Parts: sequence; C-alpha cells; structure tokens
Amino acid sequence: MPAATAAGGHPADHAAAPLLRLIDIDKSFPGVHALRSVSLDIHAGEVHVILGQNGAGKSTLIKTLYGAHAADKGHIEVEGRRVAVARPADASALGIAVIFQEFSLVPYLDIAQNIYLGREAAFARFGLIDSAAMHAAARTILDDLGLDYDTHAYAADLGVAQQQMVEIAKALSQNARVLVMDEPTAAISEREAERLFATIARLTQKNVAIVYISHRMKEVQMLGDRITILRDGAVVTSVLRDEMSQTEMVGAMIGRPSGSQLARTPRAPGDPILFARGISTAKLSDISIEIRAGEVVGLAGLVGSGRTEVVRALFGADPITGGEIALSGSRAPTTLDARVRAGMALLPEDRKREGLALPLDIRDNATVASLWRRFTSGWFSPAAAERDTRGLIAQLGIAAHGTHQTVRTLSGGNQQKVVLAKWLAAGSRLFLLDEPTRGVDVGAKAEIYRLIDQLVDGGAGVVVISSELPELVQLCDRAYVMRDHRIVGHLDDDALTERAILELVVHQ
Amino acid sequence: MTAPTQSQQRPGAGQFFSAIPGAGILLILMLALFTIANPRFVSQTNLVNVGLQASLLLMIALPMTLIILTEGLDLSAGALLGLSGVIVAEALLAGWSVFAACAMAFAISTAFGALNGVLIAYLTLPAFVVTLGTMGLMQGIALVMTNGDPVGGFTPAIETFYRSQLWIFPMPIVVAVALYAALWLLLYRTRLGNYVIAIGGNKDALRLAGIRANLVHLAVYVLGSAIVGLSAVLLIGRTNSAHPTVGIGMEFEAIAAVVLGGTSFEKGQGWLFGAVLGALAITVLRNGLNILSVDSSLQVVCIGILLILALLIDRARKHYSR
Amino acid sequence: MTIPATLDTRSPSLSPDALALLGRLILIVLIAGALTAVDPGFASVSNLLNMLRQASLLFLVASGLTLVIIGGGLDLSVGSNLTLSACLAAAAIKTTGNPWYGVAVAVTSGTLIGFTNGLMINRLRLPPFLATFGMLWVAQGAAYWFMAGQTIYGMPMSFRYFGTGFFLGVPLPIWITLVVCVVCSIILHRTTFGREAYFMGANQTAALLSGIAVERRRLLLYVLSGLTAGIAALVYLARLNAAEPGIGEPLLLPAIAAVLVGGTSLFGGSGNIVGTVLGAILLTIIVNGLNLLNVAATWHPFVNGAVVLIAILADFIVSRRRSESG
Amino acid sequence: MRTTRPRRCVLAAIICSTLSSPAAWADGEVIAAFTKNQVDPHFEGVRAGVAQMAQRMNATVKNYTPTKPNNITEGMSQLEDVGVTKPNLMLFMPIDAKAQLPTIKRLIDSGLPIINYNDRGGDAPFLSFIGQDDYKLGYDIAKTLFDHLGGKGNVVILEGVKGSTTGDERKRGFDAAAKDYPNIKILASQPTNFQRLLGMQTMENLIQQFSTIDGVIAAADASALGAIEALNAAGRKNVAVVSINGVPEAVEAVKAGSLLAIAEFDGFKIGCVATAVGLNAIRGQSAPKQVTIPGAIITKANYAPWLIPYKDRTCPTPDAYIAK
Repeated sequence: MPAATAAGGHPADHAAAPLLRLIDIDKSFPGVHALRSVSLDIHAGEVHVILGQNGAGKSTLIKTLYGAHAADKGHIEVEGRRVAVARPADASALGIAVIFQEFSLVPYLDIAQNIYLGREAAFARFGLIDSAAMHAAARTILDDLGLDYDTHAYAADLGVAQQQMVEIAKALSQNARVLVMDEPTAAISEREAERLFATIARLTQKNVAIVYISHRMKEVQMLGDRITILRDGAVVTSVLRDEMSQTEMVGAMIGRPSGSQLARTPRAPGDPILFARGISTAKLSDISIEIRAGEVVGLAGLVGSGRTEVVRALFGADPITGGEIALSGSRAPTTLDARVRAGMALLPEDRKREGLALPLDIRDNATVASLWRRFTSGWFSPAAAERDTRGLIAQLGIAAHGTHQTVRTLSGGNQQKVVLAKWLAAGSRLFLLDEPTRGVDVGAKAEIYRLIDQLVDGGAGVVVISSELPELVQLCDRAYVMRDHRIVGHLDDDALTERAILELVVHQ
Repeated sequence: MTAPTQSQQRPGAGQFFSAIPGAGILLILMLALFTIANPRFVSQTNLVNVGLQASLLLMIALPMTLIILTEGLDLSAGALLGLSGVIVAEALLAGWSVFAACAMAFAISTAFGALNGVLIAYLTLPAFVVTLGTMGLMQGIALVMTNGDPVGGFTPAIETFYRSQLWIFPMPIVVAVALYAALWLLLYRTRLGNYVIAIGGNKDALRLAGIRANLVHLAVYVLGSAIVGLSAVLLIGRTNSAHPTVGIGMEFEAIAAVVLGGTSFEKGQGWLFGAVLGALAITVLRNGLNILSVDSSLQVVCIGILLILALLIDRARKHYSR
Repeated sequence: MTIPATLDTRSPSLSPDALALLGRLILIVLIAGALTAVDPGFASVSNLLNMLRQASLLFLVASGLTLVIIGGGLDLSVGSNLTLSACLAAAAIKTTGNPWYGVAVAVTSGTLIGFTNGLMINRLRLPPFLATFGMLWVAQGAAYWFMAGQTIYGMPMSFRYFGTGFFLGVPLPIWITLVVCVVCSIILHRTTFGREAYFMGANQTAALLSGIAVERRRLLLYVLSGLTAGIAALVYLARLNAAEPGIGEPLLLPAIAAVLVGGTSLFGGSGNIVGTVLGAILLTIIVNGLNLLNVAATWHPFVNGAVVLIAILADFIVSRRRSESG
Repeated sequence: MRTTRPRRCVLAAIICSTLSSPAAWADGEVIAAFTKNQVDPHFEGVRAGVAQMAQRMNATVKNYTPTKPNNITEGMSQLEDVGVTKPNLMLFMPIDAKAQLPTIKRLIDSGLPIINYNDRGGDAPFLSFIGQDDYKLGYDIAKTLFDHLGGKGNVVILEGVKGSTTGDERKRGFDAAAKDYPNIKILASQPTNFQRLLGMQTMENLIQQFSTIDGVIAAADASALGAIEALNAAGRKNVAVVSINGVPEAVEAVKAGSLLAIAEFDGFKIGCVATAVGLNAIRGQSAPKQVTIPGAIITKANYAPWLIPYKDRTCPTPDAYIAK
C-alpha cells in the first residue's frame, strides 16, 4: 500500500496549531437535532476521516463548513482566527473547498475552462483569454496531481472518476488548503480509487488538509491519519488511526455492542414471487436473487455498489444483457409496463424526478399506475378515482388538504406515501423500495415501516434498499449484500446483523 | 507515479475532422454531385452567389447559435430583421444620417432583445412562447410603420455598401466572416463565451462560481438581437428597399442551419462553426437545385429530407461512438 | 393520522385550471362588452356566430396540437399536414364525386403524417421540434408537387355543407368544434389515456417508471394531432370550396398561439382543451373587434403578439402568487 | 461510419432522381421563366403559355418559382443563381420591383437578354414589357359593376397585396371609376392579398358590419371566390361580385352566375407573347418596347374560350397585339 505509506508519512505533528477548528457547532432543523456541539480539529497535511452512518450528521457538517447552512451555535476558526462562513464564497476565500457527489462541471466546457470557470480574468489580455496560458496553468495543476488528461477534453467526455479529479484540480487551483471529499469512492472503480488515494497522498505532502467522508473501512485504515466518528449528530470519538481497531470503529458507528438489536418478528414466507438468475446489465454482473411472498428482503451495500441498478434491472427499467427473471414461476415479461401489470412496483430513490409528477395533484399521482387495472375499459371516472384517492389518503395517513393538492407542496414523507399509494392502488405484489425512508421525518418513517409490515402480511414480497443498517436489520427477514456491482453475501436469521453487513460491505 | 495513463481523451481541437457533423457530410456530397451535374456550379460567380446568400442567413444563424447554446430559441429574429430594416429606411427618408439611422435600429433591436432576455432569464418563461409573442409585436410595428408597403428611395449609400468589395471579397461575405470571427473570439476566447456555454450546461455551476448567470443569459438575447438588427442594413442594401415582412420565416431557416450543423438544443452542446456548415448546406442545396432548375416543389421536400437525414447521421454516429 | 371531515373545503370550481379558464372567459366577456358598447352590431347573433365560426376553424387546427403539447411534445407540421390532406381529399372528391372518399383520404393522410411524426420521435429519438419541423417541409413540398400549381375547386354541395351549412341555426363548423372539443375533453379527462398523457407531460421518467407505455401513448398523441389536422382540412376544404397548396402554412403560428393563450404550458402536463377554445375565441374576437373599430389590418400581428405575452405573463403572476401563498 | 453508408445511398438516390426529373433538353435556346408562386393558377397559365410557345419555337424552358409563395429573398437568390447558368433568355416578373431592380440591372449589364412580363419591373433596360394595363383592367371592371348596379349602390373593395404594382394599379383603377359614379358609395376597402381565405374572412367581417352591400370588387379571382363563399354562407344572394384574372375556376363561377364578370388578365397569353417576343429578339428581330394585351370583360355571354384548359389552348402570336 504505497499510497497509505505516503499519506502516513506525517504522523500527526500536532505541536502546530490546527489549520481549521470547528468549535461546538450546533445545528437543528425542525424535528431534527442534526449536529450536537460538534468540535473538530483539522491539521494541515493530514487526512481526517469522518465516519458515520447515514443520518449521523456528516452532510450537515459539510454544509455548515461550506457556508451553505448557518450554525445555530458555535464558530469556526482558521489558523486560530475566528472567521465567519456565511456563504460558499466565504469558504472559498478561506481556502475551504468541497467536492460534492454531484459535480459542478459544465459538460461542454473543456477541463481548463471548467477549472477556471468564473476566474478567467487571471488569463485575460485585452479582454481576451490567453487560452494557451490557461491550458498551461491547468496542465501544471493536473501534472501536480499526476494526471495526464488532455486539458482540451470536454467534461461531458470524462468518466465519473475523471470528473472528480477535475473537481479536485479546480479546488486546488483556488489554493484550497482544506479539501472536503464527500464519499469520493462511491461511484468509481477500484483502480480509479487507487489513483484517487495517490492523489490524496500528494496533496497531504503539499500540506493540504483533507476531510474525507466514507464508510469504507479499508479506505479509513489506509488513508486516515485521524478518525472522527459521528453518531446521531454528536462526535463519539476522535482518534489517531492506530488507536482504534476496525471492530471498535464499527461498534462506535453502530452505537450498540454488536449483536444486540431490536427483536425481529420472524415471518413465514410463502411461494417464490420473483426468481432472478445470473442477471447482467451494463452495470451489473451475475446477480441471482429470490424473493418470496410474505417476506422482506434487504439489499445492502454502499451507494454505488449496484443496489439501485439491481432493482431497476428487475423492474425492466434497464435492459439486461444476460440471465433470466421468473415471476411467479413463469418467465417475466420483457417490457416495464408489462411487469407493472404482472404486479411489480418500484419506489425509486429519487422520488421527485422518477416517482412523481410534481405539478399534478395527489389524485393524478396516486392513480397513475392503477389506471389500467381500475378502469379496464379505458374509460376514466373522476368520481371513482376521487373515492379511491380518499381511501388511499386515509389508509396511508397522508396529510393533505384534499385530493387536489399538488404533490409539489407536500412534505417529503407525504410525497413518499403518495408514491406508495400509487402502487398500493395498482395491487402490486412485489415492491422494490429504493431508500424508502430517505429524507422523511421520524413519524413518517415509522408509518412507512408499518406499511411495509402490512404489505408483507398481505402476502406481498418486498425488497428494501437502505443505507441505514439498523433499518435494514430491523425490517428485513434476510438480506443480500452488494459490493462492486455483485452480490457478495446473503445473510438471514441470526446472521443478519449490522456488523455482519458492515463486514461484508467493507472487507475485501 | 505509476498510475496507468489516461488514454482515449479526444482532443477538443482535433474533433474537427473526427466528428464532421451530418451537415458537413451532406455538404461535401452535394458539392460533388452538383459539380458533376453542372460544372458551372463551381464557377467563381456562383461561389460568390452562394457566399452572398449564405452570409445573410449566417447573420441570423450565428447569434442564434449562442441563444440555442443557452437552451433557448429566438423565433423573433426574422421579424426583428424586417422591423430593423424598416426603421433604418424610414429614418434615412426622414433625413437622418446613415449613422444615426443605424444607431436607432440598434437601440430598438437591443431593447427588444432585452425584453426577450428579461422574460426568459429572469422570469424563466419558455423562450418559444416569449419570442413567439415578441415576434408578433415586432412584425406588427413594422407593418404599422409602413402600412405594409416596401420602403424605398433612401440614400443609395446602403446599397453601395452592400455591393462594395474589400479587395476581391464582396462586403456581405466580409461582414459575415468578421461576425464569425468576432463571435468565435467571444465564445471561445472570452469569459462571456464560457458563461454562455455554462448557462445551457449547468447554470447552477455558474452561480456557484459567483457569476451573475441571469445577467449573462439576458446579455445573450440582447447581443443576438443587436446583431440581427444591424444585419438588416445588409438586407435592405441587397434589395435597395425595406420590406416589413421580409424576414418572416428566416428564423426557422436559421434554426434549421444551427441544428443541421450539429448544435443541440440541450446542455450547451454545440459549436459556432456548425452554423456555418448548416447555413452553407441549406444555401448550397437551394442554389444547386436552382442551377439544375429542379422543380420548386421538390426543393421544399429536399430541405425537409436534408434536415432529417443530417439529424439521423449525427444520431447514428453518436450512437456508435459510445 | 386522521383525515379532516372537510377534506375538500376548497370547492372544485376554484381549482387552478378552472380559475385560469374563468379568467379567460371574463376577459372575453369584457372585450365583447366593450365592443358592443362601441358598436351594438357586435352583439348581433349573426356576428357572434360569424366570429365563432372563424374561431372554430382556428380551434380545429389547434385541438390535436393541444393534446400533443399536454403530453410533453410539439407538432410543427399541423399546418402543412392540413394543406396536404386538403389537397389530397379535394382530388379524391373531384375524381370520384363521392365526398366520403374525400373524408377517408383526408383522415388517412392526416393520421399517417401524425403516425410518421410519432415514429420518428420514438424510434429515431429525434426531438419533436426537429422531427415535425422536417415533416413540415416534406408535407408542404408534397402538396406543391401534387397540385402542380393548380387549385382544385367546386366541391359537391353535400360536402360543402360541412363548412357552410347550418344546423339548428348554428353553422356546422361550430358544431364540429363542439364535437371535437367534447371528444378531446373526454379523451383528456375521462379516459385513462388522457390521464396518462398529463402524467407523461409532467414527468416523462416518472411516467415510464409507473408502468405507462410511454412510446405507444406518444405515438397515439401524434396520430390524434394528425387526425384533427385531417378533420380541419375537411372543414377548410368545405368552407373554401377549393384546395390550394398555400392554405395551411399561415395557420401554424396562430394555432400554437391559440394553445398557449388558452393556458396550456409548453412544458407539458397542464392545460386543457376548453382553454384552447377560449384562446381561439380570444384571438378571433380581437381581430373582429379591430375590424369593427376600423383599425388597419396591419395592427393584427402586434395585437396577437401582445395577447400571447399578456397571457403568459398573467399565468406567471398567478402561479407565482399561488406558490407563495401555498 | 458503417451506419452512415446506407443512409448516404438513400440520399444519393434521392438527389439523382431529382436531377433526372424535369426539363428535357431540346436543341434551341434555354429560357429561364420566373413566376411568383406555385399557389395561384394564374401563374400556372403563364407557365403553360411559355411552355407551348417555347415548344413551338423549339426552345427549352426552365421554371423558377420561390418555394415559399412570393418570398422576396428567395426570389432574389433565384435571380442570382440563374445568372450563373447563363440561359439565352430570361422572362422576369418581379415579386417586388424595387427590391429586385438592382440585381436585374446587373444581369442585363452582364449581357443577359431579359423580357419583363406580367408585372412591371421598374426602369431597367428590358428588351420589352409584355403585360396588361392593370389600371385599365381595374377601371373597366369597376365600371362594368357600376353599370350593372345602375350607377348607384353600396360597394366594397377587396384589394390585393398592399405595395405591389399590380395591386396598387388595380386599386387606382377602381377608385378612378368610382369617381365617375357619384351615386356609388364605397363602404370599405381592405387588403386581401389576392388570397382566398383572407378574401372570405374579410368578407365575413364586412357582411357583419354593413347590412346592405350591393357589389364587391375584388382585385383577384381568389379573393372574389372566397368572398362569394362568405356571401353564400350569409345568404346574401343579390350581391354582384366582379374580379380580375380569369382563372378557370372563376370562369366557371361566371358560367354559374355567382360571379358577374371578370376583367381578363390572361397569364397564358402573356406567357405566349413574352416567349415569342423574347425568342424573336434574340434571334435577330427587333423587339417592340412594349406589348399591352387588351383585357376582355368575361361575362356570361362570352365565357366559353376561357374554360378551355391551358394545355388545350392555342398560343396567340405577338402580331395580334403589336399591329395596333
């Protein structure tokens, strides 16, 4: 592990004052206490890993650091001076740069133009950009990072990993001294990740501080000089790498001694509903899954491990290149609409873009997937749809003025319930739920759990994708664990624990 | 660093030949076919004709490229061309100097561009509808000013300018080439150019970079209208008179030229030179069919088929290069 | 969580769509009132019917277009589709002497053009704007070629009845408009296809992931647009008593304007057919009124443009106020 | 690239087929004949006349018409393009005389013999002008109507395209005639652009505005035919309509009685005479500066010759008109 050695070349020399300090940062949102008096010291030339499960407060922390959120309490110090970070521009000026998972590159500008977007004035001569100088400057920065990309290439033609590197280069070109990376390896391959680690090693040698957010234990072990573990918005512990074992870290993230968990009522699954063997797509290889009536099957894994792709392939949204899918014992129809009619339902991860028509009302959204079934003749009855919708609103406890409220104006939890209502109305028997509780409040979460129970009791099969391990463990009868676009393990009964999942997810 | 080298990076400049758009392929084919069918097609006179005709279309297609790069559209360009010509002509007849008349047309075009821009950039109304509305306004004003009649009899200086030559090159071609050069510099060598592409590609990224994206967006429409307004001088020079409805339909032809050249309606994908290819393709098609005296009705069909074919070629190439 | 008993306290008549329609209706009534005050002749039954008949021709071209736009598409070929269909139908009637052959030909050719549009958009993945723009030229050229500079005139009386006749004192084109409007309305609001069209227009991806057969529905939308262009071709033919290859082209932009003035958004997923009827009436009443006031015809484009801008601005202000209050 | 090949073959096939379509080569001179649009049958008459006379005199015709009706920029481009092909003779009618004049002058300077026909093309040195007197046509037809009405009554005028020579001259003729009849009241005069739909809708609105209309003067057949549709639909039976041109459809209307009279503006004859005069001129004869073809008034009494399809008519020779 040459990269790790390089990164580890600075056994934290903490005699010097920290480059950046967060002191007692506190932040609440309505109903959520996202950060509880978080303090963090970030030193130059050090990789500071922040570990934590989903909802532990990592993204709120980043946004506060970047000036996208204002902290309720506490303050930030740079080199011992108290600073105000009210806007992203302030953060940039202080040398703090964040590389988000969604990139801010312009597809049809080239690498150099993207790096210097908004700062072209530095290369302007008589109002014209000295293109050669700009590319030369970009070249220098890329060379510094050990990247041999052509600076004339469009961002649109770059892969995800390359775009990420360009984002890093962009941050460095702004003389960033603190570089925050939010799950940088989530969507890139192993080899690309290695290049990223090498780059990080170079950066630390140049005395840049890296704040690295990840779940991947291997990366944490390899890169982290200092590791801070967040849980429920509070810092659990902050240690040097060698002070804590991997097992202890996992334990600290989960917050319970491993093995202890909420009791799960065992269910008695029925006949298989779906059986998939050897499914391959452009992004998946050799996926085999079985789902039976009356059970909840989890799909665990990191973001980008291929979980979403699996449900999309099962649902017929992505073309499969190999393998076969059987529904209730017979070959599954090929088109998506036919699979819906055969009883499949998908609750997509991004409900606003893929699940709902935001400008339309609850009735239109809740009935859209069941029109073929409810109105077999093709004639639509507003009154019947109205009745159905009221029924669904009552059944799911959707808080709304009425059936004609536009979905855009609903809260996240209620929007999610509308998506569920759509499939309930369609009488689906196999529910593929991709992150069903993301972005919904605690109350709605509980109701969604209750609904899943009801569905299963009614004989449906449910697949749940979740990044929240406690949720998975509590909800699911068994779970498949994914890594690098493959299924790497299957856990059931007592074997299904957070620790077991984490170990499969993070281990090589 | 022992990391594998990143290969397969298509160089931006080298894309010129590796990715000749459908219009380019069709243009070459047409040039070959027309030359074989009638060698006069490549005579100097005819090439000058093609140049003159294409240059007027280009005067609209070039600014239209910038607008389409921002994921917009300007249906009012043709109507503005007519209106601006009428304004210049009427001002000249009223005894204004050529400079003052052009300044007036410039001012009014700019104002209309600003109206389009404000509605589209700041109120985020769809460009299609906004410019459809302003198209009516402009066309109406031109008609009302002239009572529908062509306006002639103004100073011959305008026509003299249109007919003049710079060395051996006719003035309209010089102007179009100059405009191309200017817009090329603007698009590829100034900040504003990057921002134009960024508006279509990722307006949020532009905002995040601290740029007043809406202002840039507005500026694109203002600039586009200003250019179209000034090109009206060439048009009335060509006809030695100003016609209130002369530009109607030219906006669609310009849009066709831009799209033929491989500029997409999405994500700021496109290139300025595509407008040149597209305008040449359309002009060469019409000119060649005229030279071969092909029936007008078949000419109409040919334009439609050319458009669809070029799009199909682009689509197919994109599909198989992935 | 319980549902309040007063689930729908906000009466359905105050739904945003109804509000938009009501606003347009009030505007029409106001304009009509003002015109009557200037010239009492405006309010005469014959003038109102005359105006409605003119509006109905515009509406028929715009009706199928409304469906396509609601479904998230665009059809620039309606005008030249109308031209070609009218020319072919006229030839069919002239050669056979049987109007029904003409009806069959116009409906078939209109539908085929719409079908081809749909196929190009579905299979070749061309953007609707460009695919139908190409079709605009092809259909127009085919009409020129077919007619070879001639007009075909002198339709049998039985056929002309569609354009010139009266039924119960009301011109037949108005009845046809009524029928088309009701049918489109039923399609949009009383069939599953219509509901799916709205959903597709509002969010294509979500429609696909909700199990809507998006491509088939889209094809049907373009077919319907072609079909109504074919029907409009018949009414124009019957009304003009002649087919010439120049009739349809000038109708495209007014038809789009009627749809937009009627409150249908170019982004898809909203609007309705009654709006387009009102849009067509609004555009017609203004021209009619300008004539009545002896305003020169040269003002018409200006006023039309102003109406389009005012309509979208009004909708913008209303929707912003609603989203602020909601 | 492999996918583009079949598409290219399709394109090549299309282009080849278009190349081989029109204009069979003859031995004689090449005539480039311009018309304004593919919509109005009047121009079909012109083209038929040119074709017949050219065939008779062993010359070849190539037709040029803008793809969009009366489109001035396209008309300009076609002029420029034809200059390149160097025909032996050009027959030119302006879409807009002012606009096209500079180009026409340059073509004449380059040695191309040009006959101006149908509409006046301005003060360029044309070989000859062959056409009719639009002012007189307008005056005569208006007079015909006024006489029919017994010298008094309410009349509306449906003008042509504002600003076109043809339209303006005819309008001048209408107005001059109206001055001679003090008891004729012109209720309104509106442009209908020589179009059928606009003629119909304008008439519909005029019907609403005026309760008594005794006569309608239309500047062209298409507008008149549209107006007749509007009058019939409104049940206004006793309105006398007159127009100018004499396309077959309008002559049928005269036969049927729905159109009172037409001032003959005969595209076929103009085409014939222009071709003959032009060919004679380039073959060494002197050309008359101007040939004005008199326009008959077509009424129910004499309509028959104008019902013959263009292709079955016989071209008159120029002598028939020059002798006078």
